[in-house]
Amino acid sequence: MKRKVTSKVISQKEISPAIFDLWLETDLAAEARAGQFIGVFPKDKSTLLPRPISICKVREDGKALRIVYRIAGQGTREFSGLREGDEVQIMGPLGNGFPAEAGLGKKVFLMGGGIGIPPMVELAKEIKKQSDDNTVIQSIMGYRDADTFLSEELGKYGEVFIATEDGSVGTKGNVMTAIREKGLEAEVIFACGPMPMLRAIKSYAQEKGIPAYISLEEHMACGVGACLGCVVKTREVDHHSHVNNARICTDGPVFEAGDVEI
Amino acid sequence: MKRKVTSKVISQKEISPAIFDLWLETDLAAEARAGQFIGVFPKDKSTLLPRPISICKVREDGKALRIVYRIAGQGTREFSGLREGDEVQIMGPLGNGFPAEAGLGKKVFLMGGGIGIPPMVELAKEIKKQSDDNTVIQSIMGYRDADTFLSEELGKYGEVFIATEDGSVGTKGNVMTAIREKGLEAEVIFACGPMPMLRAIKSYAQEKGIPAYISLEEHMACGVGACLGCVVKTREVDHHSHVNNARICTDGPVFEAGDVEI
Amino acid sequence: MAEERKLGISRENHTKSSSGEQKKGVPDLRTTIAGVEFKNPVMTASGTFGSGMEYGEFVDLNRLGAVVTKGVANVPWPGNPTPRVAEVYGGMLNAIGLQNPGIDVFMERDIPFLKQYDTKIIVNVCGKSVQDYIDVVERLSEEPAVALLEINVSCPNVKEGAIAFGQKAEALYNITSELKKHAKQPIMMKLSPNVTDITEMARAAEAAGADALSLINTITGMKIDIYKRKFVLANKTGGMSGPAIKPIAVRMVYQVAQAVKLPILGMGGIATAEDAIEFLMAGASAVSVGAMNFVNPYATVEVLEGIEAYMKKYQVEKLSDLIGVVE
Amino acid sequence: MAEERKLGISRENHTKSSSGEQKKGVPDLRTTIAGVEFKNPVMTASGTFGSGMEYGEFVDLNRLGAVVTKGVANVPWPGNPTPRVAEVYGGMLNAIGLQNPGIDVFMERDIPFLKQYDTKIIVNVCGKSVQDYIDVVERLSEEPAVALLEINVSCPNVKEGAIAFGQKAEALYNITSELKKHAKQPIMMKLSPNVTDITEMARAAEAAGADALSLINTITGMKIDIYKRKFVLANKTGGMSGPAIKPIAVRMVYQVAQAVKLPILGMGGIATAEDAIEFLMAGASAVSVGAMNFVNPYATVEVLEGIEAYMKKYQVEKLSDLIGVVE
Repeated sequence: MKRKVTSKVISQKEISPAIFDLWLETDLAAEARAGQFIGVFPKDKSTLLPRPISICKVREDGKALRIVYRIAGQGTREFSGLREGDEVQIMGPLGNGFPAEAGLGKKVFLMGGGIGIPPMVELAKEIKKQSDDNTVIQSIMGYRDADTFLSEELGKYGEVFIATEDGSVGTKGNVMTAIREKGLEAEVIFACGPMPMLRAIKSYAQEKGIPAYISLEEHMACGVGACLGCVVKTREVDHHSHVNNARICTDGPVFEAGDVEI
Repeated sequence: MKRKVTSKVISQKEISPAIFDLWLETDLAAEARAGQFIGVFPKDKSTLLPRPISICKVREDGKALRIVYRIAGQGTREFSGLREGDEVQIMGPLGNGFPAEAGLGKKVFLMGGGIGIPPMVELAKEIKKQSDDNTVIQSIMGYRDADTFLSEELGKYGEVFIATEDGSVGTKGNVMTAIREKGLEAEVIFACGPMPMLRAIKSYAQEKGIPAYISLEEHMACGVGACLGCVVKTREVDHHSHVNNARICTDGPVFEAGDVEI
Repeated sequence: MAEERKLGISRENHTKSSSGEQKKGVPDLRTTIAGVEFKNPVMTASGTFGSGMEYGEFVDLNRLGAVVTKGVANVPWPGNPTPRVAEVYGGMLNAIGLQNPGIDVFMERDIPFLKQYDTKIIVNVCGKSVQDYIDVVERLSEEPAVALLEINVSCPNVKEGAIAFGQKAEALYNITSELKKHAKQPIMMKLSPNVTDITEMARAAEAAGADALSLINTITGMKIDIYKRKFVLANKTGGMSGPAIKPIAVRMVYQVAQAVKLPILGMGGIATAEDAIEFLMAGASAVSVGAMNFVNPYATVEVLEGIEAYMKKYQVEKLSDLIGVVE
Repeated sequence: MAEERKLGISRENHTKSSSGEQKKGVPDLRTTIAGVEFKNPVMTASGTFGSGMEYGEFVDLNRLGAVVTKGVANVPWPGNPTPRVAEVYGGMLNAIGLQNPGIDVFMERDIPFLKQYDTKIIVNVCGKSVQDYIDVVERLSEEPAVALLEINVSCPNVKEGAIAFGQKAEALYNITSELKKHAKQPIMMKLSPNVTDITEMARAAEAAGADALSLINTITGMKIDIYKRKFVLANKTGGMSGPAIKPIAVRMVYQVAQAVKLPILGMGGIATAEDAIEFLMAGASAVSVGAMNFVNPYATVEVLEGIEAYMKKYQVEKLSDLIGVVE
């Protein structure tokens, strides 16, 4: 069940320029799954709304969460100053999360771009945990440059292919360039990243006739489905809104690519 | 010269319920005198204006200031959480201060009420420092109850008479009751406290034909004389405003009682 | 209706009328708007609380004086393109564009959901033409569980002119008197703050027979991304809400309370019980928590508990003793 | 004047006209309002900076594009009783009531003080009757050092009706055309945000011959002390300023920039260079820092340096390349 709680900072470090790795002690972890997110509340009262940040990892004991975020404004700048022992208000777990089970026994692409990469860590972990011999995880991650944060960690769950915009590491280009260059194949795709990347993945999946579960981003206010701020156009009339709009914060953030107009 | 600077907290303790004693390291101290105040800025961006707080003491080396304040709202509540080593933005020194020299060689009343008591400490110190044998300092301090903060310290500079609203210590009543009960006399008065007390002191001084320098309070915004928010009606047309209004933050906060309509 | 209207006329009398029943020592939080009695004055601002389903996970809806629903129209509305929301200093902008499932789904799903709870239902009604409003008002007449209708004539984010009803006194007068002919429940006109003189609007609504007023709706604002050189909202402008607008809202509630006799549902940046009490003292008979639900999903109940604590501490026997007492 | 007016007409052209002289790599910060060229677009909001004397202790007045003075009337005004100011969430309320020493003292003291600095002087003119304004405007005509007159027809805190000029298009038209007959300097009408349609006011001022517009003045607000059950301000209401009102101000500047051709001095809650650039992109030719001077006495210069840094970082050659570019 969603709750707003006070969590305690276990640790925080800057793992790449302006990208922070924050572990929070909270029992919300017990209910959290890959692809879900939490709302993190700034302390300063001039910035009121929760910052939606996807869950990067859930500690085995269900008592701690990890988020990896980039400084994008006043709120995240404030978070970057959090130190061990500090308290921070969070709300969650929010959203539907990735259907990890859809990856079992299959050749799976985990595709992440930039700050869309963190949720792939927990997803890789969940798929790996339940996987059988037929399950093959291949992570294709797109970065700006040589700061390939989390790529090593993803290596623990399967082969990792890196694409960088400046070509400093791996394939020069984006994740699509990488799968073509390496001639990679999959039966199901899980992806999170910038919209152009998700659009490319959607058309690629359609062309290959495979499912693609993509995690969407949008300006959010309430984060719990009440304000209708963060909607995405849907192919079919949505069960809740009764118009062609689904709420990214609650019906998503993960959608099967074919179900949404992006 | 007035400046806004970052000061470092040397120490803070709660010396009486909701009353805090804060020492700040700042070179503004070198220019500060009794009766002047500083503007203290909250960190939270929802509370923007500086909180005017009078100077309780200036360290001999001119490198530290002491303020004693009561929690009166969100800003002062935030200040009460400051710990050694924390930084806080302050502006000052502000205002004209007390004309300590007017007390030399005279029988002096220092009269303080509640949170108007703190500035009397530095004033007592300044008068005492320059005083000759003919200078007699008598402090008459009014409190709500037995929490007679700073009274002991004032004892170092002269005799202290206490009045408490509940009669738990000294004279039951206010500072005026105390001087009548004790039959005290003075040639000059310096006072800071609530308006009813200052009004009583003004009429007492007029009746005795002695000067009374009183420190006034008012809602302030800029604190430097620009916004004209904190004015007091004056007997004569004011030199600056050219109307019968003086700016408490710059022409005051200390006025000769006869010059202001209170 | 006539009887309800009469009761609704004085902000001071109607709570008294029933407060006798309350037991000693316990503050009487009941309040009345247009003859409808609410167990307490804490409600939700339309559009910030859906129909209660989402926040029911956080707060016990039975605690609320009323749930004011998201605006509902005669047919489903898709609303505006995204981005629809943006944060601003001390608040937010929204340009949802009144996305709603339409009155049919609302009657089948949202009303039955709310009927499960011991709280009053206030339905916010929106439309693009007077007939749209009439259609919704008439459908709602079938539903006795709906206590009050809040007529949204002040949404700044809908092109089709709904806002025009809220910014021209004559237009407000016309739609109000028209809806009074069709409404079974008392109607509460929601006023726009984007006007030169809010009292002129309030008087027009009162003259046209409105039973109550709610204010303020959001204030039109804009945010620009200086790095993209673009409007942050797809709609360019959005309605501003949050603590930043509270002083403007309190001022308007006071002005309206001075100008008309209608009971007022006050809102605009309420985050705490102190904020709510400010609105009550300015003349509101009840208050709505809006954007702050997003910041603190427990805000409604905390505001309610804070009001009760204030009344106990300062020995205020009944809520009506706080309404409009500022001097 | 005619020539100045013509130059003033397009927000895009006049800065270009002279930017050629600037040396390469250094952004050209110059801007022009009604034919008056300013070395940079950072000014002070009337009433927050006195005549510069007080803040001269904190900032080098020579750095400013202009000092916009506290409002001055034909005779000294005592202003309102205290409390005159109150803090609100993200801003403040003020009800100073335009206390000022009168035009005589102003001419003898304030103008000579400002003449010592290499900055333009914009005098804010207030009055209670059209004749009051005319008297001040005529006195100021004697002083060539005064570059521009800002006509305050929108102070919400003066009973005598000054605000009426700013809330009724016809009244604004009349006083504007009347003052144009007497003013030697170009006149900039300061618009009130407390209106239904700011563009209607802007058009009225333009039609009456105004040379420029400044906006927004403060928004009327109220604060209640719930423990004393009293208004915090002696005047009950006050003008709200500070970061909290910025989105409303940016929206109005944009709307006005779309509606008229007059150059705009934009203000309302500017605290940082990012804020200032938002106003420029919305269509302002220059910006004023107001209440934030109280929070950060160095704000004006920091905003200026921030704009220059932004222009360098994003290779913006001249300020006019930022004005009104939002899409």
